[in-house]
Amino acid sequence: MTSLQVTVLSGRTLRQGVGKEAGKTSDRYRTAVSVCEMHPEDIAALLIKPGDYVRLTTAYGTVVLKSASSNQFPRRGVVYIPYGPYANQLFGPDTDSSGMPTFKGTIATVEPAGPEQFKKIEELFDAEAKI
Amino acid sequence: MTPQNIIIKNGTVFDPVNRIDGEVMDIAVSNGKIVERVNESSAIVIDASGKVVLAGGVDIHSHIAGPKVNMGRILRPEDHYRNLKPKTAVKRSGVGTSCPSTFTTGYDYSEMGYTTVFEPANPPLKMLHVIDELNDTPMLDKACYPLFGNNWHVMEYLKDNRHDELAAYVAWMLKSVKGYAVKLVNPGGVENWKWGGETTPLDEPVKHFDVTPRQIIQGMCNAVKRLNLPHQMHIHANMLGTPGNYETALETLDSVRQIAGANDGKPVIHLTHVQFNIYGGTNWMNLSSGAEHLAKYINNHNHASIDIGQIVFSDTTTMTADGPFEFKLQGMTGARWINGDIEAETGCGIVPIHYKKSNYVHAIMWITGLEASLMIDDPWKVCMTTDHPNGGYFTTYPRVMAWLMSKKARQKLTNKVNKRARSKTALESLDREYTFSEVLISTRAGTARLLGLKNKGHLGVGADADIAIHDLDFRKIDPSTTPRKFRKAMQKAVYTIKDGEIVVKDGEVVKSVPGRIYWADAKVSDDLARTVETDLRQKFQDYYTVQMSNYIIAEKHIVNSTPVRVNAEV
Amino acid sequence: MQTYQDVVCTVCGCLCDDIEVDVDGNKVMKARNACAMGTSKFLSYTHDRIETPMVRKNGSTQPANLDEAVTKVAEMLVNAKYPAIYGLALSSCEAVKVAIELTEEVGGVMDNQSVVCHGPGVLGLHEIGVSTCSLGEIKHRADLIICWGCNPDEAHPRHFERYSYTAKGRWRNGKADRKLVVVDVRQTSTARKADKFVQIDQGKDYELVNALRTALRNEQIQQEKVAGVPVEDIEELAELLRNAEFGVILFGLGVTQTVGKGRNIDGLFSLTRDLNKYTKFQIMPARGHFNVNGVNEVSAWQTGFPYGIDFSHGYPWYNPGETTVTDIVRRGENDAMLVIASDPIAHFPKDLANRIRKSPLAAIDPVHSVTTLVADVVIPSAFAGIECEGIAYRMDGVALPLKKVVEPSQGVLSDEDILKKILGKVRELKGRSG
Amino acid sequence: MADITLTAKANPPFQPLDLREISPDNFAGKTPEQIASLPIWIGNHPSTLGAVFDVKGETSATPQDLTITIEGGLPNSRRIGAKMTAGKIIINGQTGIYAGAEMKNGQIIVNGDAGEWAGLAMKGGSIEITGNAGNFLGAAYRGARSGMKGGIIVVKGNAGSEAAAWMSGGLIKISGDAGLMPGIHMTGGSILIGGNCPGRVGASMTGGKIAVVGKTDDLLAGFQIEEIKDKAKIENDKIPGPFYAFSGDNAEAGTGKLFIHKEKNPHLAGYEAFL
Repeated sequence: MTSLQVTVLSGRTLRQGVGKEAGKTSDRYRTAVSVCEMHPEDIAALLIKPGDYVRLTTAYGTVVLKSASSNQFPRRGVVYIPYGPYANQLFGPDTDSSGMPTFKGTIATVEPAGPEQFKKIEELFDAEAKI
Repeated sequence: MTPQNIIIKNGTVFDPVNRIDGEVMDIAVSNGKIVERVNESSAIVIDASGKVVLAGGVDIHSHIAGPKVNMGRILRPEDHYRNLKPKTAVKRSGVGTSCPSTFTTGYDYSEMGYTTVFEPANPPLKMLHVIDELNDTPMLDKACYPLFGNNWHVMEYLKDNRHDELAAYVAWMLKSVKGYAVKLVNPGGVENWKWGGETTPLDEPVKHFDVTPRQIIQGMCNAVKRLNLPHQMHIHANMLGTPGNYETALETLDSVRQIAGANDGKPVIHLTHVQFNIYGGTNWMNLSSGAEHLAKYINNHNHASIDIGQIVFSDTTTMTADGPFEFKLQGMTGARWINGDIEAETGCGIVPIHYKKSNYVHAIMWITGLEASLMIDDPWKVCMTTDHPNGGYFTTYPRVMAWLMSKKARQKLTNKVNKRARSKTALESLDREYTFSEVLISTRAGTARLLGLKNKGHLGVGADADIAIHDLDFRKIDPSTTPRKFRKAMQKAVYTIKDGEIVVKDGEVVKSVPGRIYWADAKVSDDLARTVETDLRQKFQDYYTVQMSNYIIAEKHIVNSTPVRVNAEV
Repeated sequence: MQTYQDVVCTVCGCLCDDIEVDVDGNKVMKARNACAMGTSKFLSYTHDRIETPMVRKNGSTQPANLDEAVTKVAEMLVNAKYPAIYGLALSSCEAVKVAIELTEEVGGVMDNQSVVCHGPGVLGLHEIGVSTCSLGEIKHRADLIICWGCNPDEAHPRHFERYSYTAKGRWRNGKADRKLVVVDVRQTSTARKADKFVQIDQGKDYELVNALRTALRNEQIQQEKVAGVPVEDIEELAELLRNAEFGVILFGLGVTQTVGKGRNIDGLFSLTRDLNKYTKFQIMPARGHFNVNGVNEVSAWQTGFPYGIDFSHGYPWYNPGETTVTDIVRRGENDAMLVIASDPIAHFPKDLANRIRKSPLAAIDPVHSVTTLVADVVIPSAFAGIECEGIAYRMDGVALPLKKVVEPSQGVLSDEDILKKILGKVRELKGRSG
Repeated sequence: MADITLTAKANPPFQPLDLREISPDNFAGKTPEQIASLPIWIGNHPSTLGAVFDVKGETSATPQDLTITIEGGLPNSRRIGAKMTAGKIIINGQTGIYAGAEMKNGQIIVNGDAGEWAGLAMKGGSIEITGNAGNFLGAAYRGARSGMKGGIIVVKGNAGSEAAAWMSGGLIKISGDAGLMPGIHMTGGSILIGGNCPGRVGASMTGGKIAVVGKTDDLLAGFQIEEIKDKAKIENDKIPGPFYAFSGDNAEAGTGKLFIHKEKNPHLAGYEAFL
């Protein structure tokens, strides 16, 4: 299967900001934070169309997101996910003893995925399962 | 709670205001005030025999709260690590040393017998922050001095010769941000620094504003006088921390001499932490003390008072609204540096410093402060401060008091300081030793008088029952010959009584009280007030990034808000 | 219909205080002057609210009364040997004060969202200090604005208009008199507005800062490119900085969350300090949560330390990396957590979120969040700045009074009042009076 | 000579264990019972050493003759051997944060991994870590501009990020790899990195020496090449090269020295044009 190695950044977006204020259980919030912005050529290289689902996998976890084409990346190989529970499936707990986890700059592989693999927020966290 | 009645029996009372100088007598307290007598059967009786009974300490100038102090706290975790203070049944936890946390500040002052501390430099735009920190500084009565020396409205009113409006604006400001007195810091120089410029001598116009520092000083001094504010203009002079700056200091004082006029000898200017402002010499290599020049001036004039800003050899933190000075200081020392400029108003700088005995400049600074204290004859004009934390922590006051009272204590340290500095000092030839009453004048009676606090700084009937009792028996302890014992006795009060309540016992806080916050409410004519408000509405839109209504601090944000109302002559 | 003037918006660190809010029948109808995020908050604050306190019983959370929930939280904190109290960046300073007192009382660790946003700026400040100013200084004087790893166009939509690039100041008439430079990995919408966009390799901020500082000293750089930027461009940028009359760097999470963390800011603060030898330069974090600065400020004045404060020995102790909640959770050292106005389960890396759930977890929040979804105790609270008053600190440290424009639902208290109840219960459980 | 052995009990607490009392200075002249009753903190809970350890052996009157052996790893420990001035501590197992912090003299051997801030603001003595060391090895307290001043730290495994921050004297030898930014802000002293380093070596250094025998990323722009040397001299050791010798960090007007192994770092060959 086609896959790429990319660097994952997470960050704030206006849609995430607006969605957050509209409510964390809102569809608006979920769609705002479950997107993976990519360079158009990276999307093409995966043989998918913008809006198709992709799976990202890092040393720390994996998550399925909706791809989106972005013209914000002058170079290929960097993808962007808004802050939130989806992005955080991919990041490690280490802080370099600074308190701050590395929310920007984790290496991931990205590959096409089917829409059925996409999870809703509540499916990422099993509310009933008290560990 | 029901107020306590207290009788302090057989204490040795020192009360310079009421000319009591070591008389054994009783002091009675009721309803938070000192009274003639109370019914002994229903009163708490404190046996003060062999101890001194004093008015609580009144600090005229100590940086204890506000945005700059808090930046200092955030800058210096390593400083806090030296003095971590656990919570007790009464006290909240905190940290001490040069930038103590608010609760600790209150406790440490109170345990040292101080009951009133005024925070001397606050950006009006951030006064809500200052007030909220003071709300969290227990045990003490407090007040703030908002900064005016680089304020755009001030400079514009002055340029347009609108002196009435200026006075009314000052009144509006104090009332709006709950300030008590007017503070000027490096007038004009900080505005210049906002373009990267330098501190200026008195007659160089401020960039873009076409007024000079001298005009600002004179204009503000006049405004303060016409408003009848309880404290005179409080000024940190231009050229601070510069060799040869004593000339600017004297010029500053002299520039307002005429304003005093027939003002019943009441001072119109308070030159603060003079130690930093009265250097001789032309560069750092030949720096010298200019204390004798200042002393001569102060001894010959009655319109000015000063506080010292004594340095104490230690690792401390300098912090001031004088941004350009701190920039220079970091350039010289390479230490960490914080700068914080405030729109349309003022600036701020912070640099940690370690005053070392072996350092020529630091030794000269130490000598300069003590020389000034000893060469000025009238203790009512001299307030003992360390400009906490600029010269040293307020907890070192007893050490400074000991230097003032003991030639032996001074000599012991003089023997250890930089030899070249020692060779240039007159300090060793000064035999004066403060009497205990003189120390009390410069730490409470005089400071209270200069601050216009009629009910503080003394133990007369009607005074606030803010009282310190120290374990100091002059039959056993001679401060001149046994300064260490004196210092120890002054470090921790046996009792501190705040507003008639015992808050410290045996040097430990036993009860936490909030204290009050004073601010000046000067009544100006309605017409003038309206004119100024109209002006300000426009100026707020143009100059500030906050709305005028959000700039004004509602009294509900203040714990024990205590306005001091005065009638202005405008 | 009532209109409230000069209302402070409680979304981002800009704390715009010129919002006009129309209220009709205890409902916000309109919020004029607000940006998209602000409008969304003022108009949607009723959405997604937590209706009632919830307590986990037999595996699932069930509605409970407030006293029961408060008691549960108090018990959880009192029984813990190393509890953490986290959040408050979306609350008032009054609530922060009670939270500090509560943490001190239970000997826990108090941390706030700066640990995952601008905490590294504090670490840089410890090392170097910082030259900064209030926002109005930028508005009046700045002729050069550098956005380094921040995207005000999306994260602080009114920053440019009110305080910086397009604002009309005393000596700068909007953007005609200013240059905007954006340093970023992505060509963000802010970058598209810039006069100059410096695109750097991800994770190489420190390298670029170091090169700029070297160029500023006129030292030779013996490399062709640094951080993906040609050295000639770096030297040109250094000249641009040096020749500004008044420059300001606004930095964001693009630098604080990238490898190097606090050291990136150490570098940026050093650069700003160095630039002041040549001209006037300032730097300021573009803070996200509306009162994250307030939590730091109140914490600093009450304890000496701005975040990550450990009261376990009775006195405040601080060392990010040791006492920060992320690291404590990573090492598995905490045994209870109370979250106030925050959503760490959504905003911490997955592994930390899972570890938080291993010990008792309580959440106080006006609205449902991922954290309230998995918490053992949930207490609904009122929105600071809409349903209750309080003080908040703008990104430049200006304190502003938050307004109450509508009444909260029956029985819903402010964070401050809920925390006071918990503190009271804790003291009761510890057999002491307040 | 005397030996005291502390054996960690089964199922130790997982909350932070403040063990700053464990040092020969505090143990000297005390019986095992007295040692067992020395105060510790388990999180916010005051306790005693005896609650966590079985204490056996005998002590000497003075710390210099005393060896304390700790059996069992306590990754959540804090400050073992802090401020010690004499004697020896052997830790057989993992140790937590601040091992040997502010140590003045004596010896600590960790047969295992050490957590962050080992040898924090150390003034003298020696620490040997046979496993890996965490971040901030031999570094400074937050805000303090003085890290390790003297003594020696030897790490057989890898070290974390920001080793030797604000170091002004002494020696750190890391046999394995170092994390980012070794020697940041250092003003003196020496660091030898036997393995690789991901980068930012000597950031903002103004003095001192760092040698990297393995690979590293591009150097910071503030370093300029001075020469190619056959050997790098680190304290008394001559490390065989050849090394590119750099000086910097010029961003900080520094005069520190970097020695980067020439053959392991061919990507630095471009610097030769500046010789």
